[in-house]
Amino acid sequence: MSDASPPANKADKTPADDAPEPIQHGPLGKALADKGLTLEALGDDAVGNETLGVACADLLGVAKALRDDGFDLLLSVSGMDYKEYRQSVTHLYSTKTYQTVTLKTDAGGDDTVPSLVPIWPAADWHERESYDLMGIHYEGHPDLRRILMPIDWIGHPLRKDYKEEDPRLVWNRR
Amino acid sequence: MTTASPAPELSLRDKPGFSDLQGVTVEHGLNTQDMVVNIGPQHPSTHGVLRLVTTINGEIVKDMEPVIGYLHRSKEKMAEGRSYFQYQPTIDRVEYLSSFYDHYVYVTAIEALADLKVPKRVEYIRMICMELNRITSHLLWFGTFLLDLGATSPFFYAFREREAIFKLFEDITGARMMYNYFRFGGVNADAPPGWLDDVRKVINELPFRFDEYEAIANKNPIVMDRCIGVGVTSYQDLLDYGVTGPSMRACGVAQDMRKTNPYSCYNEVEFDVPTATEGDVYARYKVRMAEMRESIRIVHQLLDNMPGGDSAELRKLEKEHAKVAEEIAAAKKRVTVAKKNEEAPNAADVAKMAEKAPELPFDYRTTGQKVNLMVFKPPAGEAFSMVESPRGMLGCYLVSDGTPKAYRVKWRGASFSNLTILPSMMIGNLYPDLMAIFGSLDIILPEVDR
Amino acid sequence: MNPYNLPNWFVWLHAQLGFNVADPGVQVLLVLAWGVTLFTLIAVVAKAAVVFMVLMERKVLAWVTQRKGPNRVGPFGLLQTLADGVKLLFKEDVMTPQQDKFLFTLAPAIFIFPVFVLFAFVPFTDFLFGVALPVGALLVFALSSISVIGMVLAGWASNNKYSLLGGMRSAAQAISYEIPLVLAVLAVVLFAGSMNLLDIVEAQRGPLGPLSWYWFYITPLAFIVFLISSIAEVNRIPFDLPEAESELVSGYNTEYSGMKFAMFFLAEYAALFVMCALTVVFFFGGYNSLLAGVALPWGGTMEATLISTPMIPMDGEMMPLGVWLQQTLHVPNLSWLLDQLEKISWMVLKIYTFIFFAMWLRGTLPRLKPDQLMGFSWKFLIPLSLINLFAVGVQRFWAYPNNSLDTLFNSITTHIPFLIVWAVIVFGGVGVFCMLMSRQLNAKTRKRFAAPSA
Amino acid sequence: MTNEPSKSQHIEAPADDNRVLSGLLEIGRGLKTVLSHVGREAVTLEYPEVLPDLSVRFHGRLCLLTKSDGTDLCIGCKACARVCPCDDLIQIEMHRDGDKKPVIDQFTIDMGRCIFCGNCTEVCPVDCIKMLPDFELADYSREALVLDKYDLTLKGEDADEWRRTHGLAPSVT
Repeated sequence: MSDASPPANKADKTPADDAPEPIQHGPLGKALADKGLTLEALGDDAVGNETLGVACADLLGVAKALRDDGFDLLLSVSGMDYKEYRQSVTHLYSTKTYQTVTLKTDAGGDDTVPSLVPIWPAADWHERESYDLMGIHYEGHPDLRRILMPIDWIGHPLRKDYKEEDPRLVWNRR
Repeated sequence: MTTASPAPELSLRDKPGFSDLQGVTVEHGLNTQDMVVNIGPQHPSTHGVLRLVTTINGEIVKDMEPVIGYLHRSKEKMAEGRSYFQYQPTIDRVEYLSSFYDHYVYVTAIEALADLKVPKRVEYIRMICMELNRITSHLLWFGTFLLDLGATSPFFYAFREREAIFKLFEDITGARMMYNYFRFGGVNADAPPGWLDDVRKVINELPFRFDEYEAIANKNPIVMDRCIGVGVTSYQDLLDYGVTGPSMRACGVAQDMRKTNPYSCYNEVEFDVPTATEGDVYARYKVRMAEMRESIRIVHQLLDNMPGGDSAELRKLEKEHAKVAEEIAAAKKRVTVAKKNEEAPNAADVAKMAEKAPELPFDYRTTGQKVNLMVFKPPAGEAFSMVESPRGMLGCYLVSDGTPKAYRVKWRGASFSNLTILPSMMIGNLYPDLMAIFGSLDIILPEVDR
Repeated sequence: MNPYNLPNWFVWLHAQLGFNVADPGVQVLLVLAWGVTLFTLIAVVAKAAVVFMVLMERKVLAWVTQRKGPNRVGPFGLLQTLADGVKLLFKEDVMTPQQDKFLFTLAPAIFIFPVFVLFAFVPFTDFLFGVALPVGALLVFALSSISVIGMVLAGWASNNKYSLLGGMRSAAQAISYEIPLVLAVLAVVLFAGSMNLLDIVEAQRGPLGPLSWYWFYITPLAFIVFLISSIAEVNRIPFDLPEAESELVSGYNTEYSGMKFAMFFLAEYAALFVMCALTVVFFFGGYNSLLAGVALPWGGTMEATLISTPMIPMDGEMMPLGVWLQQTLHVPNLSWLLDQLEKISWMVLKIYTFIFFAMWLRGTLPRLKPDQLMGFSWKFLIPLSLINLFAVGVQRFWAYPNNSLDTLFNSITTHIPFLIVWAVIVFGGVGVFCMLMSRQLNAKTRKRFAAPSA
Repeated sequence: MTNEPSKSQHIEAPADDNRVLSGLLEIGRGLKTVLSHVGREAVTLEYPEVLPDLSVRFHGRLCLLTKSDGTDLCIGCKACARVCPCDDLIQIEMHRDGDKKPVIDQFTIDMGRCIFCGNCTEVCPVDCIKMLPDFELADYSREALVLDKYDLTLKGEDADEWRRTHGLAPSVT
């Protein structure tokens, strides 16, 4: 939908005859890798947005490079729960080249991911939401507290293992 | 509201640069006291359940913090327990003023995941619905914006036109606001016969109505005084807060997904992206008013070029095709089991006939690939699809693990980001400017809280 | 001064009943009795007027928005306001413990009392009025500014921040708009030569018909300033900041319910009625008919009403219709009665025209901001009314140097120098003023536009 | 796809003309426009007396169509219950008789929780559960909003009429 490159080649998804090849960097990933940044190529998503895996330690560097490349609009920060680990997914948009790029950062054992607020102030509320619903801690966020749930809520509702076990909750169960 | 004002912690004159406020000079000799006003959660002009904890000094806003979440209905959690089709009706409620857009991002994400082809007629119907929905959304905005400024009549006028368009929606989807109409690879049902003419009738009328609105509001000195130079934002501010949509276009940047990343069939229609450079409330007003006219222009082109034309003609065509297909089937049957006293048709002729048999073009259909909604399973993968909703970029991040239920659905609501800029626009302005500025951002709380 | 009027009639009635009206003690009692009677009368008249105005407002707002308005209670919804009133009467009177109970209860009374007193000053006809004081015009505005104390009290005593803001706004607004209001009326007083409202009405009868009413004859500016200020004075859109519902929920009366709210509601509409009545009295010829003062072809001029103007040829001379009817039907005082009725009709018609205008404005215009509201008064209306006052002074001095009111409408030749002065001062002075104003406004706008943009 | 600079229609800032006089004129224009609405026909719908003109596809009260002879059309497949976004909204009790034919014992829908999305009508394989252009569902208790099979069923001729108006084959046997 929103890419200069043609839609994702589905060959990446369906297994080829032999063992799946390692996914190659797209044009953006290649450009970033050439700058000496450590990235993992994750191919394109179904719509055709390039997806890059970035480790926690490299996130700020990659983010800065992307912002300097023209990705000036932060669309969203989504928390993902893959049961074993949490992941922070950032969608960026370039108002110069009209491309969208996805950054995926696996949180460490303590569910901590560096905050992107110093680079895109727009990340503020999105990271608060991700913290609130998924329990990912954003290191360096100026004001990390709950945003959608009440401030005294227990647990992070979007986690897969979340149970409504707050004893204060009384609602009409049929 | 009944608690006493707290003691001032920070006097007005301690705050640096406070006297440089736009158009407002503060008498430093006065010993004034700050007052915290809780605007909302229930307030006539917060357009939903939003609470703005505002510190004011006299009428000047010193600080503001939006408190959201009063309308949180866990739409993202709901996706985990429901199949794709089962979840679909609930997303009408994410942004109920233009819910065709919600459906469109959701449906296109799934179509991208499952690699479904969509006929052109479907895209055209979807585009008509979406553009009409943009008009209804902007109309509601126009009415409530002027109501916030204090004018009552335009609200009713806007609702009158909105009602006419809702009637069209009711005709095609069966509902006035909660449509649940788009499907994976198609739409729920074809437009009813004569619907295209009805649409044409309504949108032919609209420009005259818009002229009336503009006669009332456009150059009204009170509207101009309250809007011009109020809530000015720079393009960099908007980027910093992730604000998109008409607010961004009011800063002179023609950022419109319909132009920059043409989805659906937007590269087949001709339209302009209205922009203004001032970046104030008035610029946003003008941009939205111009966008409604552009939407009408788009709908006119779509109506003229609709593949298959009106559904009455299409039904006739379908019937003819069905008749031919029946004849061929009968002939084929006769080839194999010829009756007594009857000459069996030549098998080669029948084959040629079958070859030449007209088939309804793919573009004319209202569903692409048939999808069994009960057991629909897109392959594992993820998609982030976006659309230019009336409020800005609306995104849906959909992760599928190959089961009938979505692993994760994340909504990127335009209002959620647009709301973040409000405090920085408000600080230093007057309290009544809040209504103009907040109104001009066109925020809808269900989309913020989801 | 017409001795045949309601207060005098009241005294006469008591003299007929055997009271010694010359006795000072009896006079005091009479004044008190008249006060009670008058207040009762006014309460009835004001409530009847308000009941009709509320319905009219809802109907007018419905018509301009293509709706039908109230049409459920009674024929055409005529009883809707009564039903609302009964509802308010039976509603719970909510008061929170945090409120200052005494002031909270006092505020509606302070708000409504001066408005009702103002009714006494309105000369509906030269018979039907409560009091006609030589300082009427002054007292009217002195009284009307008391109401605002009620609003401020209500805002303060409610212990609600919206109410407080509304109360403070109303105080600022009242102070700002009293000045142009009084300055505009000062021009009228200068021309009429009296502050008595009856005299002002009588003085507006001139050979130009409606054009010799003061809205045109002094300068239209005075009228415009008065109209705008009076709308601001009664807190109607576009100046309804004290109760701006999109900002302050309901402003100073947010916390009020039941009968206390009804009193605010009643007083607001009554104030609108009185303000429109004063507009008519000062600028629209009061109870004078449309043609009052116009020269008749057969000699003489039109009287205040059509019915008492000699227009029917009878035995070689012209006779008023009323007198003719009285003679034909042999009903005593019929002529006088019809004359009064026509005067009331003219008055009410004119008042409701202005009330309709206020409602029409409400349907059209948005609301100003407080700083714009203040700015509009101090930077625009007050200078404008000062210019106007100066112009009126010069007019008065040049056109009528001997300071004789009798020459005012003597002949058309006296109007020629007057009209020249009128045109030069009004168009010249005001034109220059407007140019200066717009330059200033535009400069401000330009500065605002210089704010950062892409 | 395209990176070409987007075409934009630029809106000029309002001109700096004489604000005082033009302002008065514009207020007059607004007043005129508002007053011009007075003669027009009111758009108010006087609801209880006049019912709104509803579309054929209107999403209203749910109903169960029957065959033309009045017997049950529902085959108890529970597809409707499975696609319903509201939990346990549609409840079906059924058994099979001697010929393995389905017999619907009870069919309840809680209209108090229905969101009128129309999902159930779309997946029904026999076009049995459908929607009526009826929105007057208010009642005095929540229990009264739970419609059972008797309340829902649209009998023979009515069902045929429904099918006729919606372009389906009128008689189903």
